[in-house]
Amino acid sequence: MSEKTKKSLKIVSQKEIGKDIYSMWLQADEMADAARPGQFLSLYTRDGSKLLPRPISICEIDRENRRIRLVYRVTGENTGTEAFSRLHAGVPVEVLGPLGNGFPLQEAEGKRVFLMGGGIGIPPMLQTAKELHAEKTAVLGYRDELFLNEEFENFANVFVATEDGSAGTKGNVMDAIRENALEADVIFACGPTPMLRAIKTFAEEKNIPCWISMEERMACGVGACLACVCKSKEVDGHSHVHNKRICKDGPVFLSTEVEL
Amino acid sequence: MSEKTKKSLKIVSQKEIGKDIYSMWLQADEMADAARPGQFLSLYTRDGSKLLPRPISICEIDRENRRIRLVYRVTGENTGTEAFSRLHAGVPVEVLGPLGNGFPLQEAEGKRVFLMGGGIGIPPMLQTAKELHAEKTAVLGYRDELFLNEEFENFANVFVATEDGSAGTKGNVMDAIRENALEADVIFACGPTPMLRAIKTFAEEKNIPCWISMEERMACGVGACLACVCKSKEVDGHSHVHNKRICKDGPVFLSTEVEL
Amino acid sequence: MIKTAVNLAGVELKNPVMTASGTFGSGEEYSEFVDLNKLGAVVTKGVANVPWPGNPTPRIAETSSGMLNAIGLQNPGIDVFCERDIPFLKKYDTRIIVNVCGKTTEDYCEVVERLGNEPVDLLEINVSCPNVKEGGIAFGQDPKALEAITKEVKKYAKQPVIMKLSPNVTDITEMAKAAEAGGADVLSLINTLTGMKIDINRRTFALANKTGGMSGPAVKPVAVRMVYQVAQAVKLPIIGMGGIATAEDALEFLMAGATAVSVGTANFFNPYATEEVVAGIEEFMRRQHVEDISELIGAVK
Amino acid sequence: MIKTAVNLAGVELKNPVMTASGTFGSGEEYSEFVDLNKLGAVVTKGVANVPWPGNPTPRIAETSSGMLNAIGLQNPGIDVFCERDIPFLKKYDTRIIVNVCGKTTEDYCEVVERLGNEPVDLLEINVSCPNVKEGGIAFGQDPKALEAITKEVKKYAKQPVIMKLSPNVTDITEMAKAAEAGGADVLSLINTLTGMKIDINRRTFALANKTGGMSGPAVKPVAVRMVYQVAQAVKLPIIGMGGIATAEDALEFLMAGATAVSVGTANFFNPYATEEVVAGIEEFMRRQHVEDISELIGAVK
Ligand SMILES: Cc1cc2nc3c(=O)[nH]c(=O)nc-3n(C[C@H](O)[C@H](O)[C@H](O)COP(=O)(O)OP(=O)(O)OC[C@H]3O[C@@H](n4cnc5c(N)ncnc54)[C@H](O)[C@@H]3O)c2cc1C
Ligand SMILES: Cc1cc2nc3c(=O)[nH]c(=O)nc-3n(C[C@H](O)[C@H](O)[C@H](O)COP(=O)(O)OP(=O)(O)OC[C@H]3O[C@@H](n4cnc5c(N)ncnc54)[C@H](O)[C@@H]3O)c2cc1C
Ligand SMILES: Cc1cc2nc3c(=O)[nH]c(=O)nc-3n(C[C@H](O)[C@H](O)[C@H](O)COP(=O)(O)O)c2cc1C
Ligand SMILES: Cc1cc2nc3c(=O)[nH]c(=O)nc-3n(C[C@H](O)[C@H](O)[C@H](O)COP(=O)(O)O)c2cc1C
Ligand code: FES
Ligand code: FES
Repeated sequence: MSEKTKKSLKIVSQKEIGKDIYSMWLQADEMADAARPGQFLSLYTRDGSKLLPRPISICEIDRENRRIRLVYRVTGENTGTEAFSRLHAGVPVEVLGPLGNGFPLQEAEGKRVFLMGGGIGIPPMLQTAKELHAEKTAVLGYRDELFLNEEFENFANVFVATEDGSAGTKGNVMDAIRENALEADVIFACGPTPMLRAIKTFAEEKNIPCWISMEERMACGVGACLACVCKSKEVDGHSHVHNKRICKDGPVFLSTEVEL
Repeated sequence: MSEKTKKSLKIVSQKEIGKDIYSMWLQADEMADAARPGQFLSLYTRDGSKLLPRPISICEIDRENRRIRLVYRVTGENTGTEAFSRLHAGVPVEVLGPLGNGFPLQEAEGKRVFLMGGGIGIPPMLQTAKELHAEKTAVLGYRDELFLNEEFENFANVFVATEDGSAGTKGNVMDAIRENALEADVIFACGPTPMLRAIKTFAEEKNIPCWISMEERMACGVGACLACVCKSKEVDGHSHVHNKRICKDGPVFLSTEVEL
Repeated sequence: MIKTAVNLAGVELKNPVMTASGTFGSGEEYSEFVDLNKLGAVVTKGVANVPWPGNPTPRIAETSSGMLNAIGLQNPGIDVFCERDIPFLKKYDTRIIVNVCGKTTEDYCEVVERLGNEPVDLLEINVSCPNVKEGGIAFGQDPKALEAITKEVKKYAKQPVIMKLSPNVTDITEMAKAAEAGGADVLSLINTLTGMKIDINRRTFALANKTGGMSGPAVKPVAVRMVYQVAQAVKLPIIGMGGIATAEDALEFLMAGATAVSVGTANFFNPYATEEVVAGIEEFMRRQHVEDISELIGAVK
Repeated sequence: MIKTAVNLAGVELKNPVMTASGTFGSGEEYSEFVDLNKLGAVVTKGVANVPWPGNPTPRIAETSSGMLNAIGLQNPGIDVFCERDIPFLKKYDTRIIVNVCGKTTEDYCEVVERLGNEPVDLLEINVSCPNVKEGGIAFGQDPKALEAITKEVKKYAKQPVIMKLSPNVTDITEMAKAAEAGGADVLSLINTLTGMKIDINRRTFALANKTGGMSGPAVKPVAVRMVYQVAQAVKLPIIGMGGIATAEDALEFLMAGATAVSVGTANFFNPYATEEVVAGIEEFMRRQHVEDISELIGAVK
């Protein structure tokens, strides 16, 4: 059998680290052993009326204590993420994982790398920063309030952009790159689609290999239901059309492979 | 507006007092002030897939601390009652109440009264025993394991029957009455339908006024949906057929009013 | 000032929120929880020409995010109804909509005619109840029968007529068009979806009636789809219902093309639901700077 | 010894539990969670004569105790399917049922004919998919069209044919009889109920396809009712599905008259669901001293 399992994991700790942004550590055991940066977990509510998974990226892995950290945003009232945010340490959560491919760290070893994150796309870049041996520049984009940025300082050179200009460059991650004349040989990025689209264009113009982590509604999380596809340039290996499954073939894709 | 409200009540304490039998105290405030013995509360789960109320009789009222005690049986796996049994002190529960009419204590004041309870029909007889000023004989029927019986000792003369003969009379409440040659002028009873049927027959033969508390599936709990009817001898006041609403016209009926 | 009033066949409702027939009695029980003056309309439980005893119990069963009911249209008959229930509702500043049931076309017409002299604002004809053997759904699943009964009822009706449609059909637009052709003034949908639950331990049906009507949040996607389809197919105003428990749910129906909405099963788990839906719609309108609710009706195409 | 084997048109399944088409791929993904050898059969995702790209995203939405999907039958086409998916499934000791989709009768027949030489045990013809414009549901909502396509498919089929029925009809028994008249060997039901969800904040449909098929526990009462009705109306064995997540759910369908059952949406929230249903049925039989599962099939009348 595989590394993927569905299990009840105990919450080790949880706290609000920004407005509606929660950080949760799970006692994940084998799931933590198997996990790689850029992969994600599917979390399930205990409310029988909310059946589908909430995919959340792995933000950090504590390999020693076999724990996984998730950082997520509560998207609204009466949502699954709101239900998670109300859980206390000691309570079990149903989790399926680890899922997806993760970032191809070997492609960036020793090189100059941008680790770009936008909003709630920032969390997966943290474990990536921790595990990647390279010359790392983290470029983090926020609307206003910062979170996690200080934790990146330990692993990378950090540049911040905020939409309201309250910290770092006023604007987005691309503005931060321009303003600071940053350069890289490889890009790893995660964030909202407009940001990924800008990064993809930038990377292709500069001819820099770039991997982006994508998002779509999911049902199975394991590649069986074909809910979570994105358009791919080449005919895909699975369905022989032009649809890659984000949950299984991704969530991380070479920017040139996919259409946004 | 009326005494009935739907509110989030905090659990003061909960413990298992028998196999699958739980005793829960709720901080009920005005609901406790308004409550009368023989009335019930509707409890709601927080699982959006289980929408309907679980009607539970009021077992005890602590008027000083404004608390209500419920004693209920967990009916199976993945049920609403199982969900309630997992809740701890301090957690809120959605409750609608107080509902129904309650026992007509004035009809029994000063008389010789049987307070008869069978199985999970025993709890409502406790507050009835506490509030009724009369010559009280509690006749309690169990399958095997006893619960609450000691608490009745403070308010009534207690006789017990068990199906397996492990305590008191072997058999049911009627056997206990016969074996101990018990007598009464009025009966108040709650329990499974076969027991109520036997009591009704007994009371009618002896010409003793008898009030029984009945059970049926409920949706609204307030008399609006007509889910919970029982057959009544006379044309009922509400629908002008022969159907009394257990939630509103009952749950306590004069035994001669209803068919079982 | 936010405008929430809507118009159903010439009858103005102060807001689009009403109760779903059969879940709210004639308003009395829930008047202990909500201020009926705040509702657009109260729709009563179905009433027939004579008292009906309804079905044996158990009449309801819980299902995932929903319930089954087979009440069987227990009702006190039109006489008691006119003496007791209408005067009760008249005390409130809300519209009165009477849901009418029957076994034959004549039954329906008798009740409708009788209501002509009563202070009732609209009539809702329930030709879609799956829980009675005769009448009810037989009319609601055949477009020709539906058109015929609509025509007949319209002959006797003094008030505008709402035809209530069953979701247990292949093509809801065909039924809507039949009702429109018959002269209906308003359509309401959906009534309940026919369902069944089996008690595997007792090896029997959970309901004495074997089948029952499914309602509650579980059915909402089917209801929204049908309201949308009907809104594209006919010109009549639509009262949307099926699983509405919150203002967000109600807004889905409005945007799908409903002019008004009914709250049914939700009353059973939240007796304050109707008032909360009214307040929630207003709040949404304020937040999204919508001045007139008509901007939302059919906003998603 | 407990006997759980059932027989579908001459094909014996070691137990009545199979997967619902489209929720289990061709078994590979979930073989990481369950032992396919333990299942009565694996039913594959619908396959067409050529690869289909499916619908734009979002393709799914969550609903109360259910979901909507509008995948649009994305599939690699019959060639890749025969080269890759059938050999994969052949490695396991389970029955292989291939779900077939198409736009025209010819499309269906082409795939069916092609599968004649493959080690496939049964064919399931999906004439009830609500998410594709042509074909699919058009055949599944008209008894004449259903009878005709059944006849046509039977001409080309070497394996027994399962016709999969749509619940989006007025009278499911009429459809069942049409399939029976056309020569179907087995019936499976229900496919998804057409539904819609609106995103009120973005004022748009939650699915790119506007409508989608509703599945999951929410639809179970409708599915059980239809299985029961069909079991009373035709002689063919029935594969029941719609909301099955536990052994208790599966037993409801068996008692209502299904010979076998499929687990669909439940895989998404419990990847171990299929195996757990198998184990749970056995446990129920032991507890209730049922020696042969046939005692349970249609036990509630
Ligand atoms: C691979 C991947 C990794 C992600 N990582 C993170 C992360 O680290 N932190 C974080 O806060 N968010 C992350 N997201 C987004 C997160 O999955 C959604 O915000 C979340 O599912 C919303 O659920 P809800 O209960 O708040 O909303 P609801 O509205 O209750 O959700 C209803 C349904 O829609 C789905 N859904 C809603 N929004 C999204 C979305 N944006 N993407 C996918 N499904 C959605 C839900 O999963 C659920 O099935 C990630 C998404 C993907 C696909
Ligand atoms: C007036 C009244 C007073 C009651 N008092 C008590 C009490 O003090 N203690 C106690 O343990 N039980 C009492 N019951 C029975 C109790 O309501 C049921 O055992 C309980 O609702 C079962 O819910 P569940 O979540 O365990 O079962 P589920 O199977 O999850 O219930 C599904 C649905 O069926 C309903 N239901 C199931 N069994 C019954 C039943 N026997 N009566 C009515 N509805 C039922 C549930 O309320 C729910 O809506 C009373 C019932 C009534 C009508
Ligand atoms: C207990 C109950 C009784 C009902 N009685 C009636 C009725 O008398 N007449 C009618 O037209 N609809 C009746 N209905 C259907 C509702 O009015 C409504 O169409 C349906 O329940 C869907 O809405 P909901 O999901 O909000 O409940 C009844 C529904 C329930 C649950
Ligand atoms: C994501 C998804 C994809 C589906 N694809 C197919 C399909 O390709 N062919 C088919 O006949 N049914 C398909 N179905 C319908 C299921 O096989 C099943 O009939 C339905 O979902 C009801 O069962 P459930 O509630 O257990 O999921 C699909 C269902 C879902 C949820
Ligand atoms: S979520 Fe099922 S294939 Fe990706
Ligand atoms: S539960 Fe609705 S009338 Fe009693």
